[in-house]
Amino acid sequence: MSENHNHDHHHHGHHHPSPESYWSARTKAVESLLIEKGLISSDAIESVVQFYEKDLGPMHGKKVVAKAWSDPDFKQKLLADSETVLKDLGYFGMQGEHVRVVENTEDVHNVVCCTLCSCYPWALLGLPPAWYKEPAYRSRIVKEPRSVLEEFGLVLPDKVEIRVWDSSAEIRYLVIPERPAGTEGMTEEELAELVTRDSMIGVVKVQPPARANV
Amino acid sequence: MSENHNHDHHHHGHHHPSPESYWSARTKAVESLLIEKGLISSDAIESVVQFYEKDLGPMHGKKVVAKAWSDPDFKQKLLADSETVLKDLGYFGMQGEHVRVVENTEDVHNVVCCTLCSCYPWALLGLPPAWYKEPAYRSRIVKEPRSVLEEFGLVLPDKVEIRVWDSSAEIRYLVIPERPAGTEGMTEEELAELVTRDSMIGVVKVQPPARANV
Amino acid sequence: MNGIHDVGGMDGFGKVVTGEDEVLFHEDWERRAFGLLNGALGQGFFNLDEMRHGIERMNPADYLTSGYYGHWTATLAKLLVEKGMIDESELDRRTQAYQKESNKEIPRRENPELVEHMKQVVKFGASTVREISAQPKFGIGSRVKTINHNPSGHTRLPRYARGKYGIINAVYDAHVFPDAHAHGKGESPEYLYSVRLTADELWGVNGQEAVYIDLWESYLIPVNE
Amino acid sequence: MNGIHDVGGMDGFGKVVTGEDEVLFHEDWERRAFGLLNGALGQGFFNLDEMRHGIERMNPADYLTSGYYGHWTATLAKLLVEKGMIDESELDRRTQAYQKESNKEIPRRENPELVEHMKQVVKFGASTVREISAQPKFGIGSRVKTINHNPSGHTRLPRYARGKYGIINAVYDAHVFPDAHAHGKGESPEYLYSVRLTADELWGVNGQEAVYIDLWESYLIPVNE
Repeated sequence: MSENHNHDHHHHGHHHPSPESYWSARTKAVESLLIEKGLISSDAIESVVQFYEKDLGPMHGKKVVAKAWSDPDFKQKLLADSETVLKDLGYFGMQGEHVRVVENTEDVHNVVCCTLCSCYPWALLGLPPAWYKEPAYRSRIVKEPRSVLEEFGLVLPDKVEIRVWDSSAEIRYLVIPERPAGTEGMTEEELAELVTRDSMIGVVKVQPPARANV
Repeated sequence: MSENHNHDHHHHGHHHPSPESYWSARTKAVESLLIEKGLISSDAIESVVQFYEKDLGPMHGKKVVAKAWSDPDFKQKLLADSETVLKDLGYFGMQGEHVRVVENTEDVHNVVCCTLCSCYPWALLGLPPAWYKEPAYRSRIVKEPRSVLEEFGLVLPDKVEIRVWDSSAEIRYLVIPERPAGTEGMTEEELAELVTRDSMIGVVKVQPPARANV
Repeated sequence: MNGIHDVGGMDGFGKVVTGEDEVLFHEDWERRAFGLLNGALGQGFFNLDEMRHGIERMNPADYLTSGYYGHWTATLAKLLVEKGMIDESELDRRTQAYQKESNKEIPRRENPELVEHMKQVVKFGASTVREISAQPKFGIGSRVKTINHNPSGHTRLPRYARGKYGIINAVYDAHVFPDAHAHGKGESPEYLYSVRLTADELWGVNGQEAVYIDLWESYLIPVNE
Repeated sequence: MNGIHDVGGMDGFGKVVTGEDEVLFHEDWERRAFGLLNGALGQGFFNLDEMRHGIERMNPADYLTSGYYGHWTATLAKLLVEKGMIDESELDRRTQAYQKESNKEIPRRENPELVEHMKQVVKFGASTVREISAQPKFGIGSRVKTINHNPSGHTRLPRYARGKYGIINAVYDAHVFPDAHAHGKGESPEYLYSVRLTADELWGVNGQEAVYIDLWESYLIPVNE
C-alpha cells in the first residue's frame, strides 16, 4: 500500500500525470537509489530508451505486410509459421519473441488487444500508442468490437466476422490488412509506405494510394 | 463526463474528500441552483438530515431482536412474514419498505451486504457505517466471507454454513444474531442493550453481558 | 452495465477498515448531499433506479476517489442536467465559484410544506411492490440458471452472478423492474426471487458458503433436471 | 486475482480517444521509468510475470489515475522493496525529497558492460517456450470449457473468459506458466492454446464476433460432445 499516501492525482482524459507528480518523484527516487547501490547505470537506462525512441527505425511490420502482399508464397509461409519466417528476416527481439500473423480478408477482420495489460509486438511495431494501453480500448474491444472499430472510422458489414485477439500470453499478434485497390504494379517499398501501424493492429484498413495522376 | 475536469483528488485510506474539494463545491453549486429555482428548500434538506442524525433514535432493530429472543411465537411469525410483523410494530419507512429477517444459529451464519451500491435497512438500523459502503467490504464479502468475518474477529467453525445476503433488490435484510449465554432471565430492554448494529448486519456475534456480579 | 460499481468478487481493495469514527457525515457538504438527494427523490425529480444508474455512469476513477456522498452529488447533478432542470454550464461555473470562494454563502429558502412532505416520504417510504396478474414462474426449490446478459444500461444482476446455476430460496412479490425503470421504460413489474448460489458454483471453491441474491424473473432461466 | 487491471468487458471508460500527439513519452520520468523497468527485468531482478502481478496489486484508484508508466514505477518500487533490494522507508523519504525539490539531481553512474548487456536483451528478448515431455492434451477443433477459478494470485485467464465453452484454434508450444512463475513457484511450463470464444458465449449476444485468447492447458477442461 505504499502508493496509498496523500498525494494528489490530477486525472485528465488520458491520465497523463502532471510534471512534478508523485509518480515523477517516485521514479526519480527509485532511479537514484538503484544508481547509488550500483544496481543500474544511467547509460544503460538511456540506451534502452534510445533504442525504442530512435534506433528501431521504421516499423518492420510494414515491410512484412508489403512482402506478404507482393509474394503469395511468402504470405503462405508467413501465415503457416510466422515465427520462423520473421526470425529468418531478422525481425524479432524483446516483445517479439513469439509472433503469429493473421490475415484480414473480405470475410474476416482481425483486431489485436491485450485486456489484462498492454501486450504488443514491440519488435515489429515499436511501442504501442496511448489508446492501446488505456482501459477504454482494452475493456470495450472484446465486448463491442464493431462499435469500437466504427469509432476508428471502420464500418464493417454485419456479415464480416470480427476476430479479436486478446494477447493474454507471450504470443504477439500482427494483422496483415487487406491490400487496397489501385496498388497493382507497386513495388514492395511503395506498398510498405501505405501500411499504417493502426492497420496492423487491425483498427483501420489500409487506404488506397492518393491518385495523383488522375 | 462533467466530472472529468482537472480537479484534484485527494484519496486517503477511506476516500474522504478534503474540505474544499471539488465534490464539496459541486454539492454547494447544486444546492444553490435548486434553491434559486425554487426546487428545494433549505429547511426540507435540514429536516431530512435531522431525522437520520437525531430523530430516528436508538435502533429499532435492537428491539426486534430482543423481542425475538424473548418470545418464540413472535420470532416464528417474524421469520415467516417479517414485513407484516415489522409494520405492525411501526418499524418501517424509507429503505425499510420490504424487510426479511434471517436468523443465525449454531449451524448457519447470515451476513448482509450490497455489492452493487450500499442498500441497507435504514428504517431498522439507521444509516450504514462507512465500511459497509466501501469497495473492500462489498467486493470481498461475497467471495471470501470467512476471511472477512475473521477480520471482524469472528472465527466460525468450517462446518458452519455462511449465507451472504446480497441486497440486489428492494428487500432489506436484518439478521437475528444468536442469543448469547448468560442472558437467561434478562428483560427485553436489557437484552436490547446487548445487541449491536454489527451483529444485526451479521459481521460479529452478540457478546455475553459483562459479569459484574461475579 | 458492467461498471466500476459492480465490485462483487473483485480483489485489490484491501482489508475492511473498521473502528473509525462513526459519525454519519464527515463533512458538512456530505450532510447537504444526503438531504438534497432525498429531497430530489422524494419530489419525484427522478427515481431510485435512475439515481443508481447515474452513479454507475461516473468515470471509474471518479467513482473510486469521490467517496459515498460524492457519488450522490455526481448522480444528482447528472440527472438534474439530463432532465433539463439545471443547466450544465451554469452548474460548472457555479462549482468553480464555490471552489474559488469556499466561504461563499448558499442562498436560503424555507418551505414548510416541503418539510412536511419529506417527513411523510421518510416515514412511509415508497414500496416497489406491484400487483400483477401473472403467476410466479418458479417455486421454492426450483433449479434455475441466471442469464448471461451484458446490457449497456442498468441491471441488478451483477457480473459475478451471471450464467450460474442456483436454487430458488424464496418467492417474493412482483417488484418494479430496475432494468426498465432506470431508462424511462415504465415499471414493468416482475416477480422477484431469492436465489441461492453456492461458493462452488460462483468461485470454483469448495466451502460451506453461499450467496443469496434477489433476482427478477427475467434474469432466470428454468433448468430441467 | 480479480484486479482492476482485468478490464475486459467493463463499461464506463468512455470512448477510445485517438488522434492525440503520438510521442512515446509525455514526461521525462516516463522515459526513465521505461528504461529502469527494462533494466531491472533485463538483469533478472524479477520476471515479467512478477512485474505484471505487481501492477495488478496496485490500489485500484492509483491504477486508474497513475497512467501506464505510473504502473511501471509502482511495480518496480514494490518488487524492489519485496526482494529486499531497496528499503521502503528510504524510498518513501527519497520520493518526498524529489516531490519537494523537483530540480534535485539524480546521481549518474556509467556502466558500458550493462549497456552492452541491455542491447542483447532488447535484441534477442527472452523466449518463454520450454521443451516438455508431455503431449498436448487438446488438438485443433477440440471443444473445451475454461475453468472458473478466482485465485488471489496472478492469472492470465481473465474474468470475462471464465466458465465458457470454446474451440481450440491453435496448439502452441509449451510456455512458462504465469500463475506459478509470478509467485516464485518455478516455470512449470504447459502447453498454450489459442481458444475461440464466440460473442454469444461470452456476452449473450448474437453477432459475427469472436475473441481468440491464449490459454494454458490447466485453464481448460475437455468437453465430451
